[in-house]
Amino acid sequence: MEIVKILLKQLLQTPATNKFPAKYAPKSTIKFLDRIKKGELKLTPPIAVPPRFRGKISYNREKCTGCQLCLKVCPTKAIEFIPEEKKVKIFVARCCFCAQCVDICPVDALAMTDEFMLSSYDKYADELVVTK
Amino acid sequence: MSILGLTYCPWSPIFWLLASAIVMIMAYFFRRRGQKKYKKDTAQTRIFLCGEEVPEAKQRHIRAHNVYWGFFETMKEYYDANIKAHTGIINDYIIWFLVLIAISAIILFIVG
Amino acid sequence: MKNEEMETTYTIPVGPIHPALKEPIRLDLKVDGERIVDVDVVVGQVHRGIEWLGMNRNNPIQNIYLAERVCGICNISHPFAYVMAVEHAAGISPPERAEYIRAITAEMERIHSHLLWAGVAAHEIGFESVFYLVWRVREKIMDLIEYVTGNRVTKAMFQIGGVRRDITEEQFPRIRKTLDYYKSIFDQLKTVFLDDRTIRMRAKNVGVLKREDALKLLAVGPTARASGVAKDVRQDQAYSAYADLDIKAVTPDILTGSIVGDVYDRIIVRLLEIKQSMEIIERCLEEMPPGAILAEPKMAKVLNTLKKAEGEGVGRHEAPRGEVIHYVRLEAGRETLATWKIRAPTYVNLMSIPTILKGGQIADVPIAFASIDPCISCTNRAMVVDRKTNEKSIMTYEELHQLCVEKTRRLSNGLVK
Amino acid sequence: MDWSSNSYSLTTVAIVVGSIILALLGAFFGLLYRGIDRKLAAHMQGRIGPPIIQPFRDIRKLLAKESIIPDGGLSWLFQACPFICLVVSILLLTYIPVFGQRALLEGYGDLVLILYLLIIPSLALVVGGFASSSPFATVGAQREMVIMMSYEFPLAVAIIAIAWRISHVTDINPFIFSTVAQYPIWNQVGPVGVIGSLALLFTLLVVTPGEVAKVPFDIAEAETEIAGGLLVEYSGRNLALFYLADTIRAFVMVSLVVALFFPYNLSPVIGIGATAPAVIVDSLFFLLKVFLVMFISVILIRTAMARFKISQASYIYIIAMTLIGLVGLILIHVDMIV
Amino acid sequence: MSLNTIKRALWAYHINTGSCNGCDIEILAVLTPRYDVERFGIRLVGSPRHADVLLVTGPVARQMAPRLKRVYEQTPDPKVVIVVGSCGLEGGVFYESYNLVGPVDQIIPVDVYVPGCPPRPEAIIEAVAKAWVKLEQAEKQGVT
Repeated sequence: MEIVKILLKQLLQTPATNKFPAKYAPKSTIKFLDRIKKGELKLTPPIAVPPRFRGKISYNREKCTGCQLCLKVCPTKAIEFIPEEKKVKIFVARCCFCAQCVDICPVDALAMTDEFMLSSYDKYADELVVTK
Repeated sequence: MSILGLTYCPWSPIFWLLASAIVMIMAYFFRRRGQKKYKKDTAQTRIFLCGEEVPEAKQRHIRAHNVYWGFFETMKEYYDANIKAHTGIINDYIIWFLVLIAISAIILFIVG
Repeated sequence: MKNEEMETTYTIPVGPIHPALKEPIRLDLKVDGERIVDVDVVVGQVHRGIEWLGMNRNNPIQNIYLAERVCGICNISHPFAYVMAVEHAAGISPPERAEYIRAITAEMERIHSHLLWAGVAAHEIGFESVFYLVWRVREKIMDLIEYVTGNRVTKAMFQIGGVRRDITEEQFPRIRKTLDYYKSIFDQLKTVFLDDRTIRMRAKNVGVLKREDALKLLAVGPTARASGVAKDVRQDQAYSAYADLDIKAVTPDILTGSIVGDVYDRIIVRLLEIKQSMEIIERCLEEMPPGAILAEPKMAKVLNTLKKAEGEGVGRHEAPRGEVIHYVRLEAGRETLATWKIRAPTYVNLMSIPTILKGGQIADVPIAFASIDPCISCTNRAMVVDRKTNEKSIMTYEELHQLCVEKTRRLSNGLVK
Repeated sequence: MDWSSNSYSLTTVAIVVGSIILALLGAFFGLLYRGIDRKLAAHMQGRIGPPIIQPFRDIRKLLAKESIIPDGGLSWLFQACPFICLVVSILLLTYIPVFGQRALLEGYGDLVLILYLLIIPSLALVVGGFASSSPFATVGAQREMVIMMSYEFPLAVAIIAIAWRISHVTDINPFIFSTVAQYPIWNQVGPVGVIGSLALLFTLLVVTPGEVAKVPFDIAEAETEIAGGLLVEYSGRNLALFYLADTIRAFVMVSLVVALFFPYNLSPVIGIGATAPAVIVDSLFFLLKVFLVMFISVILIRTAMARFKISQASYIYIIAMTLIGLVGLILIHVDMIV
Repeated sequence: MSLNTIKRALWAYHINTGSCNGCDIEILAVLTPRYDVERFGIRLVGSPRHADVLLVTGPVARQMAPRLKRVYEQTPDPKVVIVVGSCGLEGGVFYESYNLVGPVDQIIPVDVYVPGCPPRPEAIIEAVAKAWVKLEQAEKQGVT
């Protein structure tokens, strides 16, 4: 039986698990996060993202000319136009991370960052609404 | 007295009961530590049926016929052979009877 | 006593929310003991109105991403067929390099999808170790997909008139390295799946779909090929880069010499297809021509052309699950599509489910059902809702047929105009 | 540890104290071994796996959850079943020698009683399943019932074969563990008998995963088929009782294998005479034996196999395992003649 | 009753309410060796009666809404609901479709949202950590 061989071999090897964020659940997550903030502990980083990764969108407000092309191609209507300022506002909660708006933007005001850990208690939280 | 006798006995109900009582009390205390509340008479108590509406009790009743299915399935060949052997013709039974008697006679003869 | 009460069978629903199914669908099983007497497939729980959205709300570019999310696992296949249909309708021809990149991503998806399937199948028969093993192996291709396309699952590679991202020379070594890894591990996977006694016990002679049935029920993809129907869009009507590659449909008799059409054969077909896909990727890498990746890099321009375009187009692609067809009609002056019709592989494969399950045991349901690699989210696009009363109704065959005839007439009239 | 003193009250006190200690130890080691089981299985699958104390956390969590009693079921029966299951599982421990000592109720119950008692937890599961009135639970319950009927015979064959062989060596009742321990099966038989005993051991090792409902015999709880099977409606403390009973049952079953086939103690071999160190050494040795048996019959089997179908599992027990058991019995007999 | 006891033994039940499958496979991926959430005591269970966490994916198609609600009610308290994927948050690409009644938080209360289409497995792990924090805070405030 091939599988038994594999199992016994794996028993002796180190597991393939990436220990993100820590090996086991911490006793108190709040304290754990505090200690990380203070620099006493180090997080095991997640698997590194590749160079062309499409994470949370970033928006350069200065560059934006308000041409509204991104609104036209966004498949999720995640981008809202603010007519008074001729700028846009992006709701990450709705974004489908296709980066079509990045492709079409004539002035490169939009870009995709590496940030992908976005979970929150509120889907309209400040960090999930990109305005600048 | 013989039950309580400390010589060997296959099963001593007294001590069995004693041990059960102790274990039961312990299990009871363990159980009592648990949360006993739940929302009675709400949607919560309806049985889980893949999220579907629960049909009436009568409709989801499973007849006893189905209970030993796995057993029947395994022993199917055995049962089939048995059913085949039971033809209902009296001559067949008599032949079975005679053959068996003959076999036992031979065995008895050899052993004896 | 009434006859009804004497019935020995009972019904158990499997789904829509059931751990055996990762997606909502309901199978009403009529069971005697554990022997399945009858199966009724109830679909419609995942209906999201994708075609309606495509025809009423989205422009063709937005539709690419909608098509991608018809199904998260075949999210290359649907855009592939969709962009081919649109290109066909609007008369755009993508550059040759783009065709090769399309083929490479499609084959990468096939590897990932088949590995995913193998793991899920092992999970369904309670073989956790194999599930973990296969999914551990699968992470490599996921990494590669992320490396090439920028996301693990939804790839967003396709664009009308080409692809959005190039596969450059410096990416080749990494792709080759991953392929070499799979080559080195392939024999082990094969032994684990095909020689394991318990897997054989659970897969052999389970969920049999005979060749005649497969033909009759119009099965597609690995389900059909495992039954000995050697059909594969890449072979029969080669498209895109596949036309240069001369692909042969994989049937289980290559390995075993005989065709049963059971779950085991479907495992064989999928395993062999993983190998085939690796070879295709390698050949694509070798023969990839230089040049642009988009027929028209300015998206705003593309949108304008499509707005003006008139015509209809069909795109067919061999998805990991079978043939997917997209039909598209464009009308001049209309920003959205005039007609969009998707035929996903599971839609036809579901027809064979009753045949596959009947006569089996309850225990066979998860593995036999999974063996057609169902993708329910691909399937659900039609439900009748009476808007006024909000009542759902199931239509009879005659009514549906009548409606179809009317719709075809309406469509063809539209075309004539 | 001499129970044959002539004071009943002393015996009673010993039993009271003994059962309390055994219950606590049984629960502790049952959960500990489940933790080890999960950890090792995870490592074999290339993962880190949960910490070894995870089962304790699971139990604590389950106690904090609501215990829902579903509509349509018999409420008292539904709640009584997990309770009975746990009680009998612990009770079994009092009849089986654990930690290298004699059984607590040694002399007040024999192997046949254990055969009977072993049925009760499974029966409680079956009845609990039927009482939940869910079709999934009913399917699970009938599966459990068939499995139970199937493994009972090979189990009985294995146990009786050993007792029967020992009865030829001595006049003392062979169904008592102390006799089994006094005349370990391996010491009594020649080469043919060793093969026979191995067959019996194999039978018991295969019966163990069935008894403790582990893959490939976890058909009654099959998650992907019938959504947790007979446990589908259980939650909160009722589930916690079943969970605990399950871990103890695994410990009991493995202890039974150890008691029947490996009743050796380490202390006489290395010559420790004093009571306290001997108890410690023997206990540790016992735990090691339990670990080894559990590794083979539970952990390895459960990670290296797919779940069987009910007809296949039933076939393996009724036909294959019974045959192997009977072959073992015959070989032991042949060994005596030779 | 302590919410803290629940924290490190979360049993999850997965509900698909019409998602495209992308999030579902990432949820499964979270269980596999590379990410292995069982080290946090999380495992996938077969019945909502055993569950502490409901992992909900998908934009809630019309037919699934009552079923989602039913399963939510059948899950014993205390429980946590994590919505995985953009379409469960806001409808994603399916927004404004005639057959959707979602997003999820209009049907059942939601504790943690995970944006992403689909989110990477690490993002789902992070969401679990957020759920721990929420449980701990609730414990501190004495909420049951």
